[in-house]
Amino acid sequence: MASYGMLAEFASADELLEAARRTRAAGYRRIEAYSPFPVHGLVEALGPHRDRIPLLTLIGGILGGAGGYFMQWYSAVISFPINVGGRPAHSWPSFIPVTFELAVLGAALFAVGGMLVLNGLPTLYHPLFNVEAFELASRNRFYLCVRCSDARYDAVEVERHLESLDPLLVQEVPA
Amino acid sequence: MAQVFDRGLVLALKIGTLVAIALTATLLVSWRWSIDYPNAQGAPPQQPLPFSHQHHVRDDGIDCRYCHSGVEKSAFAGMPGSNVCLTCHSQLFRDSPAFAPLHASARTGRRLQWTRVNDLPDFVYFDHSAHVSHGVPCKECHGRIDQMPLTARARSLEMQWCLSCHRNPGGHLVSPAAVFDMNAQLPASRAERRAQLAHYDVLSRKWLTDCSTCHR
Amino acid sequence: MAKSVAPALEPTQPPARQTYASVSDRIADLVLKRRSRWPWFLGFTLALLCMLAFCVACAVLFWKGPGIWGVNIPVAWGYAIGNFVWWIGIGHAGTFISAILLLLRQHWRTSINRFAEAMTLFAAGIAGIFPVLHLGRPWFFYWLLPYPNVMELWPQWRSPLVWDIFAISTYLIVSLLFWYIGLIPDLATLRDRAKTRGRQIVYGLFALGWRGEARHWARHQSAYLLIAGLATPLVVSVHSVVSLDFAIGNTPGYHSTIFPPYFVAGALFSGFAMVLTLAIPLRHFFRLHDLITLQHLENAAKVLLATGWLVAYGYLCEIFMAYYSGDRFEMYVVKDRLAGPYAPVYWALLVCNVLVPQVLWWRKARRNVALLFVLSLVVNMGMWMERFLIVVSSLHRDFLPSSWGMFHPTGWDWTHLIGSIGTFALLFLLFVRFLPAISIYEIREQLHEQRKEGA
Amino acid sequence: MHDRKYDAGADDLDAFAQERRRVLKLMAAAAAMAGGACSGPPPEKIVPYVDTPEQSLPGKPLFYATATRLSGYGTGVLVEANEGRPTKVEGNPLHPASLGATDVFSQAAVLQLWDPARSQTPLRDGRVATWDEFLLDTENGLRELDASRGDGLFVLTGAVCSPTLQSQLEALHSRYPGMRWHQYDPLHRDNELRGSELAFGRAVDTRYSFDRARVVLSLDADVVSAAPHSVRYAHDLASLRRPHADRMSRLYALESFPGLIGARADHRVALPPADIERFAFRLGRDLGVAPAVVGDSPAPSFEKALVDDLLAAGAAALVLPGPAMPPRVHALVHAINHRLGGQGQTFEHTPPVAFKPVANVESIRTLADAMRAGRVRMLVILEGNPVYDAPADLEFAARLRTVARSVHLSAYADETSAYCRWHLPRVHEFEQWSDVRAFDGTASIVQPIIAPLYGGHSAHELLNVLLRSGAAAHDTVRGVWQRTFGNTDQDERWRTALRDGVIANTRAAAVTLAPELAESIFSNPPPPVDLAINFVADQSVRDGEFANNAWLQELPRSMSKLTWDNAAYVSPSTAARLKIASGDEVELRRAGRTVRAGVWVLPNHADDCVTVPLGYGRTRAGPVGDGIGFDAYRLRTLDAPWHGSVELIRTGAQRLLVTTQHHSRMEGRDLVRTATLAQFARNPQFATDEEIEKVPEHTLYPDRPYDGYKWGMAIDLNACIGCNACTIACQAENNIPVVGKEQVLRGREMHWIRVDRYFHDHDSGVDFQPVPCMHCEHAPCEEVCPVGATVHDSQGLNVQVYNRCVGTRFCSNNCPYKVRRFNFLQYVDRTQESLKALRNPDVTVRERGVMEKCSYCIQRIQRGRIEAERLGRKLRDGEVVTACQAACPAQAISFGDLNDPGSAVRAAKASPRNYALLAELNTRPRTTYLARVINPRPDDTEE
Repeated sequence: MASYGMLAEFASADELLEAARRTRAAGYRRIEAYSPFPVHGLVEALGPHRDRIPLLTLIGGILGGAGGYFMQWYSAVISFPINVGGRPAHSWPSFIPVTFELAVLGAALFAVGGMLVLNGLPTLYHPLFNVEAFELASRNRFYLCVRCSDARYDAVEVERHLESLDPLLVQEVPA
Repeated sequence: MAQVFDRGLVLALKIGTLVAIALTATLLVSWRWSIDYPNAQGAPPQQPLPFSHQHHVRDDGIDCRYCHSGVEKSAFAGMPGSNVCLTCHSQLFRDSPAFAPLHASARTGRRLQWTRVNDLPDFVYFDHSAHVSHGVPCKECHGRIDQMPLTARARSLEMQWCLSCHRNPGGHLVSPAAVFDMNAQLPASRAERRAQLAHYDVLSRKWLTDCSTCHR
Repeated sequence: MAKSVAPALEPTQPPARQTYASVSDRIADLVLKRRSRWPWFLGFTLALLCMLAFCVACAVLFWKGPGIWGVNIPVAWGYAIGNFVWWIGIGHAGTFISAILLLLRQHWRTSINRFAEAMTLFAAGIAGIFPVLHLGRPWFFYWLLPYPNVMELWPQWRSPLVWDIFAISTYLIVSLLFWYIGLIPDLATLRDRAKTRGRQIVYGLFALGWRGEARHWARHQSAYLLIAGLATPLVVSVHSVVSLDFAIGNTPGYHSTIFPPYFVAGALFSGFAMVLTLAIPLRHFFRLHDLITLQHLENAAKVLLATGWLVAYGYLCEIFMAYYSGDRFEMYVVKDRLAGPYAPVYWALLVCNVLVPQVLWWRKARRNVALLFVLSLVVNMGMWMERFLIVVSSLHRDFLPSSWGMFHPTGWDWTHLIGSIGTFALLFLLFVRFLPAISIYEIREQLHEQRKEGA
Repeated sequence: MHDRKYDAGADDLDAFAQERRRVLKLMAAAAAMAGGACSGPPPEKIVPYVDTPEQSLPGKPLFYATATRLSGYGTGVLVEANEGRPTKVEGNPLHPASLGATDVFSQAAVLQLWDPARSQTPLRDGRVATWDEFLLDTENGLRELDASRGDGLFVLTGAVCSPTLQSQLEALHSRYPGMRWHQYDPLHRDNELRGSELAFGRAVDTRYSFDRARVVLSLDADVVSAAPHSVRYAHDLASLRRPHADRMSRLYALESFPGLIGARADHRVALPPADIERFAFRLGRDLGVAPAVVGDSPAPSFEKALVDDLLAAGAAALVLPGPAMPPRVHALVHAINHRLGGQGQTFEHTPPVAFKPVANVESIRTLADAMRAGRVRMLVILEGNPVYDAPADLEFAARLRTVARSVHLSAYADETSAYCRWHLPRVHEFEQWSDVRAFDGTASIVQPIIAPLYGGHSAHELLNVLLRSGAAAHDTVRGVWQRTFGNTDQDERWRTALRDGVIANTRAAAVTLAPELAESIFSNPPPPVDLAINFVADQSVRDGEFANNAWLQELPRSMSKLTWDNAAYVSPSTAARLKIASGDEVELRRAGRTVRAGVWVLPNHADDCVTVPLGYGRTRAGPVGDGIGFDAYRLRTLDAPWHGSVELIRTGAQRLLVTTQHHSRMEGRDLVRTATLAQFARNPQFATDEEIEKVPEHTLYPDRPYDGYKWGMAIDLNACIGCNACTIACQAENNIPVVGKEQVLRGREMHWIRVDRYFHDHDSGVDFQPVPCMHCEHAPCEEVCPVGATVHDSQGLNVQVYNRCVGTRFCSNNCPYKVRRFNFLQYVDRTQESLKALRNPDVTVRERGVMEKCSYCIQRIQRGRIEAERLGRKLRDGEVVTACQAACPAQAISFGDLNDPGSAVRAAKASPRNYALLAELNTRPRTTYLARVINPRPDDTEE
């Protein structure tokens, strides 16, 4: 297909939010919104969104903790049990700190890793960057993009709809 | 603004990353390899004269203890003095050029300088007598020395190798008579292993993995 | 503690005349447009020299051994461990500000969390060097890590030093992640505003192609929040573990249950002191008075005052517990601190950490920038003396009087201390030169909310 | 790469080449470094013998019986040789002066042997020469002497206790009747000799049997320290110090300088020398062997108690006169001892063991006069270093320079060598054939363990040269004993002598005598002295002959714990009076001579008295011994060999004196626990009764079982005399490096077993406490090591795995006993070949950055264990002996298997006196202590 989608530029977060709601109301499903800072409620406006990061974090934490404790238990009890100061091989109280730290580490790595993967980052090349104005998306402008992969996508229709949201400009994004 | 990264650049970056990773990996491996033991496993080092265990042990059937006389009594198995070699070689192969260093040493009293094949770090205290008296056959550490025209290191001599036996010695012990026998059969069954352990009274082998057993 | 800073919201927000564009440009241009002036170059040169001295000292150390220091038997730990604890302590305020204050919705943190986090990273990084330097055979430091090896040996998990390794590396990694994902949107801003190709590529690479898509933001925010949640117990655990290096030991003066909380409080105390030490010149030289306002400094000062009292409580507890326990060794340690050969250090640290901060009861003092700066230095010094005292004075006279001794620092001890400070300064100077010292997107967000409240 | 570099070097015309050359250089360097960093261990060589020697078994040490010398007298030792290298000295159980133990000097002998600074070539007028040149030159000398029948031939020796040397001297004398033989040893026994002449009209030696003495008084006689008989006497003394209601002896001591015997005494008074002499007079009066003397007692209560005890003990009482006491005191003491009736029981007289003993000071003076008069044609110095240690007013150096033909045989090219025409390197005891008699006359053959390392010759060989006999030393010695052995089974007896290290029935026979004192000797009692000077042998370097021995230099002196130095010792009150403090430099003046010394204020020292140890301030001792301390000999004149008066002036300067123990009080901590015999009888549990509730009964973790061997140690604080033999024996056994004065100053000495010394707060008592690793079952050090470099083995040993240690030093912090030692720098000398040969092959040599500590001599445990397993049996008690235990003269240390019901250590730990140090920490130490019991007169402790 020829293009990535139709992009509309707004001056404020509220306008973007409003535009998003109306676009979705207009029946478009594949909508993307871009803002220089997290805008409250924007995601919901774009459609149902499930946040998987917390679950991933929990999994990471459990893996890290369990793995950590197992490592200590295995090395101190199974692999090479040594009499250290008369303490038993399995001195569990001493194993707690490392277990905790590894749990935290696992959770943190999963949280960040999950965030990047789910966001598909890094994506150094992206069609949107071909749009001259889009550099303001990281400054003070707000963008709404209807993807042409949307079932109801029709360049003319979409453009008219977007114009109706009185944006600063509307422009087609080449693929 | 224009694309900072066009598709080509992105591709280049990806490839570059992979290459970098591969490079570091190879570097690490080669470094690890370079700090390994001087005499590689299986490669006979340069010796003053081409002594063949194969010939002396297999062909002539000379007992290990004839030359390595300390092996049952001392930590150090002992290396034969030139006079020991000369008990035979004052007659045999007198004029073979290979024996020149031997006769020279006997004449001048200058000692032969053999390169140690099984070289342990100085902080490891291996005791031959302890192992021999507990039924560890020569071949368990020195391999089939009777099949080596030139002597080479048969085992890694790394700590994990020592531990593998010290942790469960049963499978590595033979009857006292068979210690110096290159064809000695190692105990196969569980029962045999226990029998050997019992015979050498190493049923409690806690101390076998004590640090102090090898390090002082 | 949150209470003590909560009421001070209003004046810490950026003035209304600011716009998304203006804040973005101002902060970004500090990095992109603004040419460095002589103070920066001066500071950079000095820091560089110190860093070089540090490297030389390390080279000599590796070549000759820890004997170049004043350490001995019984005082087998000296400056190296003192510096380690001190730096780790400093490395706490950053995460505290970013994480805990974030969870507590302390919005004033936004203008100081970024460089506070950077400070944390650098401090923790430098702290991490010292335990390695301090080894007799530093080239074997990796034996403290669990990895399969031909010796079939593992770390000895009962040793607090092993806990340290894990605590500190975890802390470093988590702080780095936290700092970095906070940076991503701002890196994108820099990428988009950079004029030269080189900068576009460098910033672009680290921005990972961030576009500010709504769902990305959502995940970004929840990850950010979660890590903040994780970092909170972590930051507490790290200095607790560090304190266990001592508390686990049976040495009188080490062996004390108060140590974990006492160390954490001390960490925040010194951390906030360092925040002030950095914030004040920062806002002065970069003219950020409207972003880092007096109110920010005052809040930090209040935290300083509060944590100062916690530390003071720790001091008191030590003395009381010694007498309460009736343990003659513990009691002797206290006596030795009060009147022994290291008593001057003890009294000096009491003045620095307990007496002097009391001026912060007065609002005028809290809002007097010059005074705050001096005070922060004094506290930093005091905290270093505390670490020194804990390490050395407990060791130098323990159970058997026959083996009592003294510690006398050598030139190399000092070089390592000053050198590490220089290295820290160097990293920080580079940071403010090449990265946004204030979180741009959070300021934008704040403006936005402010507008809504305005409306 | 290097070649390429040099190719490039060929064309250094244009800048390019220069540049290229530089780059290549860098590359070459980089490559070299990379190589250095990456190459593994170098290939090791095995070098077999050409002719495998008899009974040598590489990997197994051999022990040879021989003897070491001290002031000419012998002590039997067994020398451990590994592959022919002497590495360790043990006492010879069959030898009466050793009984299996040794003193510090025997232990240090191996370092002396391997000392690279030993003289390695003859010197003629200080220039390198050869032995043959010497023979030639001497031959000329001898021809002249033949003409004069020996007039002008002078020989200087120390005390001659070698039958072979004796016979050679006799032979020389019969060949050259004009030959004059002089003896000088700076630590001479002139007073003893003169004393016996005063009492008996003849020279006799007196032997003591402390194991039979119930009451002993020492008049400044530190018989257990640094003398040829010390080891034996320490052993005998200890045997009667075990706490037994009726069999424990009581010890009285009068001393100026706090010595070892004073530290063990039940009653001790510190007096300046003159007062001790005066006290002796009063004692003589009290016991009715001397006329009444005016003046009151310097120590009344002490005197009363003492006299009562002596009289009560009668024949079981013994009075010891110190070597520094004037002859008349020795005579008086003979009278007292005979009056008490102990002859044959507590003491006996024998003809002198030494050959023709003479008064040394007189002897060296006449030699000096002869030199001044130019009567000396040839002077042969077989022993000693007179230029350094002869009485200062003899100006010996100046005299010696005038001698045409002087020969000095010595191990080091020392001060005297510098003034002699010929210096000849002397072989070490372990390199020569000789023989020597012990203090009680027992003779031993000295056999070489190793061929001379640096060439060199023995006194016997030198005398053979003068005798123009071609005989080798071995034949000479053998020949001498041939006569004694007679022709029957001659070889057998010789072999037995070599194997046993003693020659049967050569002990000097006792003679019964009765003293007769002339009244006159008691006239003019010693005049009071404002400030007395007291010359003593240094505990480590003695008269200076061990000055270049680093082990001994670094060995802390028992009382002051000073190392690497001597000092002018004064008592605290005297220091206050003179306004001086430790570390101040003072100028000592007497008889127009001055010496600058550092002051050390020492509790328990006598007031109004300065003690100056001899043996320091050497200028040609060698790299180790040169230029440290001050030379007290400069103040030692003919008229004052031991005591005199001295002036002391502060210079205002400071001297750096380093000690290994900075704090001398116990601070009320019950580290050394002491009771009187009476208290002990009342409460045998005194050592532990209040500690019991301190030991936590309950622990979170279950105790670990130790079946099999369970090693433990018990140290009897009642027996320990603080002589340091254990410390240095351990140093020799375990390859412990010396660190030098500067490092000791920083608190980095490496001794694995240290002897803590505590002065009492209220009385003048002293406690010694040897502290090795406690091998705690709940070892605090192990719990904190991050790499498991210090862990327990199944025998319950706390092992230190050097090759695993990364050097966090956490273990040392957590060790309540501070017995761990750290290699802060590269202390072990990796370059000096001869020192490598010295090291024990069974003990890892530690590199820098590694923690180390006492291992209970694990190498000995493992050797014994492997041996026992080879024989298919368990180790028996006493088969494993630690180095410290073996060396201890007082047998204070017992070591063994705690699971062996019959083991000595278990018996020791069963004693009610047994207690653990810092037990309240629940470390469960395997090393425990037996509390001290002293035996003062009941009436003065019970009030």
